[in-house]
Amino acid sequence: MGLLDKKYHDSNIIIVSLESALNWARKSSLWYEQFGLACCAIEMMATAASDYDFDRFGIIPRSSPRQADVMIVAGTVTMKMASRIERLYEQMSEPRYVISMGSCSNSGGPYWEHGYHVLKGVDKVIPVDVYVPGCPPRPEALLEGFLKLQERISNETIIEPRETEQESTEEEKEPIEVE
Amino acid sequence: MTTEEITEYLNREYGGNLDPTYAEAGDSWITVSPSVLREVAKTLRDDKNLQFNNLMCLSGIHYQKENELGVAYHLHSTIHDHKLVMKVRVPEDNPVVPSVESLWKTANWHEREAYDLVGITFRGHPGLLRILTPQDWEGHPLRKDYEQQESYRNVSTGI
Amino acid sequence: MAPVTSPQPAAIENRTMTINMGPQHPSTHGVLRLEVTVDGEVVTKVKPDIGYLHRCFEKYAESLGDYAKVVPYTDRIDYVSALHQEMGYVIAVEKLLELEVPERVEYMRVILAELQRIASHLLGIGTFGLDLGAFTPFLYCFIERENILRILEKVSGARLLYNYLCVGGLMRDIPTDFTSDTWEFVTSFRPKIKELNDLLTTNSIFIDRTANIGVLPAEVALNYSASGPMLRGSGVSWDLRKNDPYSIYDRFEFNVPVGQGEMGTVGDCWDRYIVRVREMEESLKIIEQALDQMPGEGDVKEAVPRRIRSKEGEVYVRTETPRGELGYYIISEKSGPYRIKARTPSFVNLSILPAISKGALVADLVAIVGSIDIVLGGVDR
Amino acid sequence: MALLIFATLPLLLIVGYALFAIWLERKVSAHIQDRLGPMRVGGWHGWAQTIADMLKLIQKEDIIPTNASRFLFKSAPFVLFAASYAAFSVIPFSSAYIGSSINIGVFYLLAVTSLLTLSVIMGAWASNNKWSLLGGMRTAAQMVSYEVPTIMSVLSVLVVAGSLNLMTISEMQTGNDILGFLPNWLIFQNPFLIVAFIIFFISIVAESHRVPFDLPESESELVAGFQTEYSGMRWGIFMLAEYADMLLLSLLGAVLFFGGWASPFGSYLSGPVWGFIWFMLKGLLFVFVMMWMRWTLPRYRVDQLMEICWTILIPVSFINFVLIALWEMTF
Repeated sequence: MGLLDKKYHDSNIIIVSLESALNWARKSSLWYEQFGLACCAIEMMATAASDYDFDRFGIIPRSSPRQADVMIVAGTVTMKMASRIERLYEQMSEPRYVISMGSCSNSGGPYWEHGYHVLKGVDKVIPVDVYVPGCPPRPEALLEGFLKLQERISNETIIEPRETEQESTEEEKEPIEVE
Repeated sequence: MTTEEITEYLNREYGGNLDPTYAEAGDSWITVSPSVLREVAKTLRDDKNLQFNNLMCLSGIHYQKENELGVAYHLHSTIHDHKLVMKVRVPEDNPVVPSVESLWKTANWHEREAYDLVGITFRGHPGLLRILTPQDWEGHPLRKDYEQQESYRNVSTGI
Repeated sequence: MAPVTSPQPAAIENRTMTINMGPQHPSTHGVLRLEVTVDGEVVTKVKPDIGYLHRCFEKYAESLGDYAKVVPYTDRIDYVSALHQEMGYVIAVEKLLELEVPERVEYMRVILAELQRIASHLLGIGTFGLDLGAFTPFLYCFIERENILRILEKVSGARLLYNYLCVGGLMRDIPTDFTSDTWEFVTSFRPKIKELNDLLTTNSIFIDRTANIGVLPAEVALNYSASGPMLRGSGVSWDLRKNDPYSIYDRFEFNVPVGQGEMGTVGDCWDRYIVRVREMEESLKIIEQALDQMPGEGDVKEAVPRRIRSKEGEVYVRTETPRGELGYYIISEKSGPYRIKARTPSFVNLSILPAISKGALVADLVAIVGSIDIVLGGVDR
Repeated sequence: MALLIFATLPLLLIVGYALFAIWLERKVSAHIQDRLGPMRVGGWHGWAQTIADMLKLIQKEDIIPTNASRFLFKSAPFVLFAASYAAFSVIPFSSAYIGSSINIGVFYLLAVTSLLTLSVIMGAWASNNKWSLLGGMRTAAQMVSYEVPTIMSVLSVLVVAGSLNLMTISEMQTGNDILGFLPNWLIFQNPFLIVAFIIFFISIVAESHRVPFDLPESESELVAGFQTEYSGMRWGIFMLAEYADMLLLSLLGAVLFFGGWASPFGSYLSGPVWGFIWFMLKGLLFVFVMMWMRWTLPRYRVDQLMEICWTILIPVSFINFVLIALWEMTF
């Protein structure tokens, strides 16, 4: 995954400023994947349209998953669609982020009880970075979700965790390997 | 023509013994046995005084108490501007209904949907496959005794 | 590549290619999947695969056990024209329960429905343009749509899924400045239709792309039970608001625009498109008349039953949504709804696609799907 | 060393221009659509937007599909960029700067830009993706066809100018002599060259695949056309090259029809620096018109595109060529 492959041990001033520059670039140009699932997709389109204008934040749609950074899961994910979402996520190139938009993709939303064909939350198939609640969320809410994602990206680091932390993570991994 | 007049007309012209059913509220309907369904449907479509050229809706129904499955046909004629509700009922253990796809093309997807959700088999349908749920889905969801499968392709359907 | 005729046919292998369009594709309007067999770029076979948005509406409707609880779920059937879905449903239940609705409520419903129709057509036209590569008209449509949504939001509190109509009336009283807001919109919207016509309707590239494409003859349309702009585009004057009036549509004067084949053949994509544009003008007429006639006073919750006492019986009620005939088939028992089937226009109209797209190019297929104007929520429910 | 600086100057110019043009395109499209466009990144009107985009693209994962033809897949973007970069070497940026003032400049330029087709097909074929393949097929057909009217209209200019060297062509267009006030630009020298220019402009729009001829990457039909499988910086290079190509063809148009670096006011404001500014302004004007078209018009269908080329543009350009030749012989 490009430059992010390399992790640095020490954090000197060059690496820190490089890190902030890279984070700035990633968070300033979040291209989302142009695909909608259900009602929320209409609100997503409205957010991209003139009144709310995603482009102000440098957010533009790309229709090929290869070139997208963010996947907005906008709407109800059904069992039939779940494997497709998974595949789309796999087709995206790292670093990739997922915004789960609306109650349906957060948790099944209004379809959690009798919805035999509805996946109860997209986080069962792909990891989610930001959840935006609402049914459907207003465009402002989706923008807020993007701002939260930007916040999250600016906290990412290319500095390797200290050795002690590394050990502890390895310890945590062990039981998984045993299973 | 009203349902009553249509029934009368059919009985008079074609010697049937159809009888409209009335409920406490709403529309009345005629019930046809599956063996003559196709004939009746063809008559309804082609008879000069009836000309039901528009199949508005076709729905599968599960009658749990009677252990029966049913199909309701909502017909409409844009030429004479009259409507008719026709029903057919089949036992749950052998739910075979003749297809009307060759008469009204719109029935194609409706019948697939009824097969998918209620589990009625339509004889003579050109490609009776599931339409809304995946092909390897278990059960027919709109049956009253439907039990949701626990997982589909290793993804849990529960919460 | 067109099939090659060569002196030695055996030497050339002519194979078709299957492409999988969707469920994630920019122009399938959601999660429609088309299995397209192409010979070069010529489509030889299309197989729509739907169900990627099957949200079990019918199961919900019968499991909830109460007529009032179903309304929010009807919204989500066809989320672009949510008010029409609600309206069809409440009219069906009112017919079943034999409820009389106050005048003011009827007028309000009609005005809202027509506003929603304009909003929905704007979206349909905009995305149709987008499918053909015209990005700007799409955003112009969205600007106008936002103006409508602002009115609807003031009334109901929601932008997209309103849950505003209820059996016997409306959920909340009408805001005082509703009439003035709507008048303002109506007057400001007329010139915008002209702008849209200049940008898209009379654009020669647009006409080249849509005229004579995806021709749907009237008899085929009827046999497939097509409805709405799809049927009217084929030259059949059939509008449930005129031919089988529900609510109070018989009190208004408006025309039913039909496709006349001005740019090509009757029933092509351009005809379906222009029917939508002209319908927006007719909707404006209805709104104006309704605003003039609407009684100023009255309780909108007058006829709302405190508890719905269900009756035994069944009804099939159809209403004219922006996409065509929406039918609700309700089988009712004493305890509540037993079976509710929604016959959505998108589902039926989409089933025509294989019949009209044979021999088209891949680019035409996109135009045809766009001109049908489906909403996947409506197709899959 | 001096040679190296001389050679890298256009590179810096192209990259700088591409970054600016992408930003401009987003701003232009936004203002056409009643929006604002990038506003946040970098402060003033989102000026740093494309820099952030590029910096992000460098960080992205470089995916090469398993079934792709690895060598072709990897090299396609570079061939594309190399082709447009190499073509810049014969463009006279100002009276004092030209990469290589060869005698067959126009011929060289047209030959090198043909490589663009090759690289697009390479990328499309190597991706092993059906959408890419369809996009590649469309591109090949489109670019080969539209090369004919382009060359015919360029040839018309050459008949009038009498030289293949772009620097010579630019030099002969200085001064304001036509009707006493019009600059000596070729488009004013022969009335039929106006027709030639229209044909040329339509053809270069098609060659740089912009709307209404953007079929190779038509988003609503072919997802992203031949670029569908590309990610990260490889895709970024495609994008840079696309904008570079646009500028290249616009600059060629400026040289052939609008006097290159010649000032519109005769000797007023005409030094080498001013020459460069005039030249870029002329080129950017065409680029702006292309952007304007992109955000206004729908897209043609593939067969209609071919029809326009073979039944309208090519016959007209041939007739026009004959008429220009007659005009030149008569006057």
